[in-house]
Amino acid sequence: MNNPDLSVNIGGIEFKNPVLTASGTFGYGEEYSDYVDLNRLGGIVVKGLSLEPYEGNPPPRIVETPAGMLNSIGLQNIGLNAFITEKMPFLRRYDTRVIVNFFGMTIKQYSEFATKISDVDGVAGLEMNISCPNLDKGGMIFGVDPRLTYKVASAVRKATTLPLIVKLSPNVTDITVIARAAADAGADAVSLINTLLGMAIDIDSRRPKLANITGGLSGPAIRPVALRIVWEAAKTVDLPVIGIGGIMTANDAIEFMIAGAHAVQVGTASFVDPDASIKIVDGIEKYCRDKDLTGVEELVGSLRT
Amino acid sequence: MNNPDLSVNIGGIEFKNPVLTASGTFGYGEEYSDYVDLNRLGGIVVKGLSLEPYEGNPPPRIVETPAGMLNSIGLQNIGLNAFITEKMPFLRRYDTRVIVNFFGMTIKQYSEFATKISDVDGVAGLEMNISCPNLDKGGMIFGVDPRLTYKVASAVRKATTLPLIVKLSPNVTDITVIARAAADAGADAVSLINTLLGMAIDIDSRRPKLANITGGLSGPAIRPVALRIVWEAAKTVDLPVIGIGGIMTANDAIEFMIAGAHAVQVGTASFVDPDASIKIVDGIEKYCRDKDLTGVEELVGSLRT
Amino acid sequence: MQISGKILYNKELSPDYFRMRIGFQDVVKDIIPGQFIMIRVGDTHDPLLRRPMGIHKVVEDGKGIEILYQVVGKGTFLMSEMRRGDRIDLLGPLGNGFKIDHDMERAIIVAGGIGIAPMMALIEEIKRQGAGEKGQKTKIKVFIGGKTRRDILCVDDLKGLGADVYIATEDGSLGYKGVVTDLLKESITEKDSGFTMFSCGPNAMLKSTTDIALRYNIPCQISLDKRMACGVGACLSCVVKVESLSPTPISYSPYKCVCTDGPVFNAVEIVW
Amino acid sequence: MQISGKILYNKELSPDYFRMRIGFQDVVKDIIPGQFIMIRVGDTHDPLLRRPMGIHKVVEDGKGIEILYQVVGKGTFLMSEMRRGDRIDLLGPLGNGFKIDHDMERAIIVAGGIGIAPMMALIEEIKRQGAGEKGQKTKIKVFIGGKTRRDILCVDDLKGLGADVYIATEDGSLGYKGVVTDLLKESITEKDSGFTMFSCGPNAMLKSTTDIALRYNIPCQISLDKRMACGVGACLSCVVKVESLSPTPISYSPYKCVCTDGPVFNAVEIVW
Ligand SMILES: Cc1cc2nc3c(=O)[nH]c(=O)nc-3n(C[C@H](O)[C@H](O)[C@H](O)COP(=O)(O)OP(=O)(O)OC[C@H]3O[C@@H](n4cnc5c(N)ncnc54)[C@H](O)[C@@H]3O)c2cc1C
Ligand SMILES: Cc1cc2nc3c(=O)[nH]c(=O)nc-3n(C[C@H](O)[C@H](O)[C@H](O)COP(=O)(O)OP(=O)(O)OC[C@H]3O[C@@H](n4cnc5c(N)ncnc54)[C@H](O)[C@@H]3O)c2cc1C
Ligand SMILES: Cc1cc2nc3c(=O)[nH]c(=O)nc-3n(C[C@H](O)[C@H](O)[C@H](O)COP(=O)(O)O)c2cc1C
Ligand SMILES: Cc1cc2nc3c(=O)[nH]c(=O)nc-3n(C[C@H](O)[C@H](O)[C@H](O)COP(=O)(O)O)c2cc1C
Ligand code: FES
Ligand code: FES
Repeated sequence: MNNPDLSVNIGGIEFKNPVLTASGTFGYGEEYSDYVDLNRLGGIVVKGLSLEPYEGNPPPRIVETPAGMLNSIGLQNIGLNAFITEKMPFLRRYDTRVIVNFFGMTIKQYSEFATKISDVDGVAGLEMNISCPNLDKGGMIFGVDPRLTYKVASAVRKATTLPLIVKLSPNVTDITVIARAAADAGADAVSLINTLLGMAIDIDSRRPKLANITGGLSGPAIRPVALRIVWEAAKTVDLPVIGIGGIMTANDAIEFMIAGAHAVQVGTASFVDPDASIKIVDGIEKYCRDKDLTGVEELVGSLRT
Repeated sequence: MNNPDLSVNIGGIEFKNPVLTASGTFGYGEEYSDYVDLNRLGGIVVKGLSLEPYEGNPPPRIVETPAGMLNSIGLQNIGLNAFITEKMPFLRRYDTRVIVNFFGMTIKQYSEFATKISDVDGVAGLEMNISCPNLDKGGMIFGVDPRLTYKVASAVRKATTLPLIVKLSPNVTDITVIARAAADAGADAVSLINTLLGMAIDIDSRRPKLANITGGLSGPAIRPVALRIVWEAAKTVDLPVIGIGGIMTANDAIEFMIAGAHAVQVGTASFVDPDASIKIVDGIEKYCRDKDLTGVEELVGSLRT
Repeated sequence: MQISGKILYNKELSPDYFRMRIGFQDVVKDIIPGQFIMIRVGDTHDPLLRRPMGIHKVVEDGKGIEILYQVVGKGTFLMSEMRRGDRIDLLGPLGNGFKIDHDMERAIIVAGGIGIAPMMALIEEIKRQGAGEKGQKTKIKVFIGGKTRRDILCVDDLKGLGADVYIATEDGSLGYKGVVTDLLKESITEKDSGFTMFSCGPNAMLKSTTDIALRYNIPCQISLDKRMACGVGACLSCVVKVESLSPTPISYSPYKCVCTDGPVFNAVEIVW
Repeated sequence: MQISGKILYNKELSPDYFRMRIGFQDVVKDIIPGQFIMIRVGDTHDPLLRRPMGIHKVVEDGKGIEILYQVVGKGTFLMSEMRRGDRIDLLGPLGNGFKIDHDMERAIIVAGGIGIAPMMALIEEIKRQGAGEKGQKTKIKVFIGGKTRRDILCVDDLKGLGADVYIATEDGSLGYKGVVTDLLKESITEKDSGFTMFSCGPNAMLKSTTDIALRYNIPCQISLDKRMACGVGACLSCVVKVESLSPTPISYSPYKCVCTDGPVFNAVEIVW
């Protein structure tokens, strides 16, 4: 019986396996450390950070939907400094890759964050979230406009030598132009998808169920859409792609890899089953073994159309 | 006890209630006539038609997904002539509004269809589906480009005096620009959403589960996204909006009306329960009565934000 | 018809195979063997769609039916959890069943695995309609195949109906070792050409069966299995490519719907 | 901790109210009243998320627990269908429970509807820890309210623990007619200021209770109910706005997580 090689290299980061936890769904790692052996994860993408602490949206912040959930957390986070002093020491104790997810409201905030995080010991790479409103542009979302995507990604690229993953929004007509803009700006990888924009209404009060009116849809409901977008992006750009969206089981993860993802992130599934990511690692290994693959890289983009 | 007025007027079409069956999910009405009293429906939107019969995509054409389904029927239909001679006589026997959903591969095909259907007795209105590839533009989808949307809708507008509903695709960055283009072209209403583009892979064979590779996602999974898009469109254009997407129950339908829809279409729900649309009519009536509304129009756009 | 039936029993016959008996309030008339029902497996949206199931047996002239099913995924798992007394929501009877010649004298039935399900109803109907009083003159040979002996169902019932039963298992754990169509090929000869053939099972088996039928020029009806959403001809999910035997009615399409034009087809019609 | 428990019983107490007893393989130590668990209600993705449920009772020093729940939607309906012997997957014990003063002499408990659920565990713990040997000196008054008599649960159990029980129903079908906080307002006087108050129930009730506690300067702990996704502080769904009592640790946010900072809070902390 062969021992399949689960490791993947993405933009110079060597992951022991292709399963990462998705930003915002796994806190800063610590929250789940009683439930999950963090050492077994390919990587942890921490809750989205900003230069300063950020208070997020008022509650209610979540609604369950059929096979999914809407969230409007609004990027609440403790800020860069608290992260470095309170959270990184804990994370450094583990043998897993720490990816810092971050955002800004201006291009300057993005690049400043990237500069400041670059010296921090134990950070394997950055994932920039461009699904947030751009204050300079009257609240338009960075990630839906290829020029803005290019601009902000270029600025971050100049600010850091850390491997740079750009996390893309699915709420666009054509993911390939956005993915290309990220590639042109010098990103090392793209990760996708972030949540789909959605909404729910309480018909008794006739009010939105989320205080913020709209929120991001995640969970198995969005998987077919995520898979299609990942496939489109992977066909288009020459960068490694990280697949995200509704991945609950190893089978789901394998679908994304066959569609072209080099790695996956597990989000909402951790709420349902804290151990989901570990089960996915085990399931991928079993699949490779059953199919007699020497390693997961053989799977990547192997879709037969 | 008051008797709420369920009727709605959309672009001059008087519907006895705001519940229509969605195109492609209710055949030509006949298929469900043993299960549903068609007279109780606000309207029937027939399977998308083209000038000539159209064979659609090879099977497999559907996959079930969490709380949803993907389809790649590919617009198989019997063509305009067969519809007029074989299906319309049946539909004319019922006291419900018949809306003809149609598509073309060129602008000329669209306007020709509209011209030809205009004399047909018993057709209350047209719903043009612009989510299909445009042969003149190398397969680009009409409905994702505001200029193309405007162009094709204008051409149809000139070709017919029948009430014209433009059915919009959700696979766009900004629905409001597309909805405005339809309004500018002289549409009487917009209906939305059509399906979200998705995909699924069989991990054993590493082949797509649909012969066509990608397909359209429908069902409750997409409801939060549909509701958000309907809300955005209804806020933006001065036309009546018909809400579609994952509506399974009266509560769901009421959410869409509160968000700004004048009417709704029930799609995938009919597969699960042929009677779903009738239960929705009854449920809306009960809600209006319980809430002491004089009619459903009071609900439309009554969201309190 | 949409029917709210009541589960009279739901029992495991062999690992993962269940037989469920459903009782109706009112008698359902004129059920034809080969027809199917669409079952709602629960109130949840996951799984979302109804599941198609062949009618295995008509109980007391339509006061109920039996289905025979294999647990293969979420939907059939939920079915297996249903209990006596539970209500079950179904659409049916749907589709076109098998066509039985009034004085058919000989029938060959070829079934793979759970494909035996609709064949019981067929055989009972042949017994009722076939040649001779009570169809006793109709000779019935049943070829039944599966992976292992555990996939071979209903043998006693078949024998009880007077059928000759030929069994094949891929692992040889029961009967002939190999696929059932190889057994069929070995057993059939030119003189069998007076037979009518009926078949239900996996696609590959149906194709081989069709090839054999064509070779010996035996009329053959096969029951197809396609993913379905509506079951009533409205969604066009379940299509199969057909040869245009009859020109006009389907001239606009090379496809037929398994749910309404089938599930039983004349084997020669299908484009594999 | 993620625990696979076994359902020992699951019975309906009054329409839509159930009590479930869950047994554990290993003893779960140090469960604090007011803590909760996150229950997985099924394998389907609809409903998707776990359901938070207060710990109603600790059984045999941690060999199991009981929960008391009301069927209000899909998830609790699925719970009500679970049967003795079924496995149930839960996370817990989670959150911060009630703080009990070692020699607390008098306690007022205010519960609305299903809000009584965690209060049983609290009272039992008070009995264990309160003033006097076996807490018998701790005087416990329980104010319990509901829409109708059918929403008033556990009265006999409460009396069995020696508590004075005051009942209010909105329709007057049992006890005082009106909301429980009005009954509380009428019953409470300045001299009650030696009490500690504990409350769980709908938001409006908690707010009124807090107002009363503030007026009479009675220390008050309330257990909040917010929609949750993770239950472990990772997702930030369950936040509640708080006054900054202590400056530094939460200086970056006006919010606290109900799942990890609560569900029990000092009432004065909450911004309503
Ligand atoms: C006309 C007809 C008659 C049938 N009769 C029987 C019968 O008598 N006994 C029996 O055990 N099975 C029968 N089947 C197959 C049965 O419908 C599937 O096994 C069942 O739908 C699987 O559901 P699942 O949720 O357990 O599996 P999943 O794999 O989870 O199903 C996922 C989706 O695929 C569809 N699907 C999966 N497998 C099949 C299949 N083989 N055929 C059609 N759709 C499928 C399901 O309906 C569902 O939409 C019949 C199928 C058809 C079309
Ligand atoms: C810490 C805590 C302890 C609780 N203890 C108990 C208890 O002991 N007994 C009991 O009956 N109930 C308790 N609840 C409330 C219980 O969690 C909800 O009634 C339950 O989640 C409803 O699920 P449903 O699927 O039946 O309803 P649905 O309305 O279908 O649920 C939809 C979604 O909303 C959430 N939700 C709905 N109502 C509530 C609510 N009141 N609080 C939190 N989330 C909600 C669900 O978790 C789910 O995500 C507690 C809640 C919390 C936060
Ligand atoms: C509660 C919650 C919070 C999230 N916060 C962030 C975030 O801070 N930054 C980010 O880039 N993505 C965030 N996401 C998006 C997820 O990382 C992921 O892209 C998305 O949920 C889709 O994956 P899933 O379906 O597996 O959850 C969040 C998602 C959820 C559900
Ligand atoms: C099987 C199937 C076929 C469809 N065919 C058409 C079509 O021919 N024309 C069209 O405009 N929309 C078509 N649709 C889209 C539906 O009309 C509807 O917009 C979509 O399914 C979302 O609604 P639902 O979630 O209620 O199903 C089809 C949908 C399904 C599921
Ligand atoms: S299943 Fe819908 S047409 Fe056959
Ligand atoms: S429920 Fe996730 S942080 Fe509280």
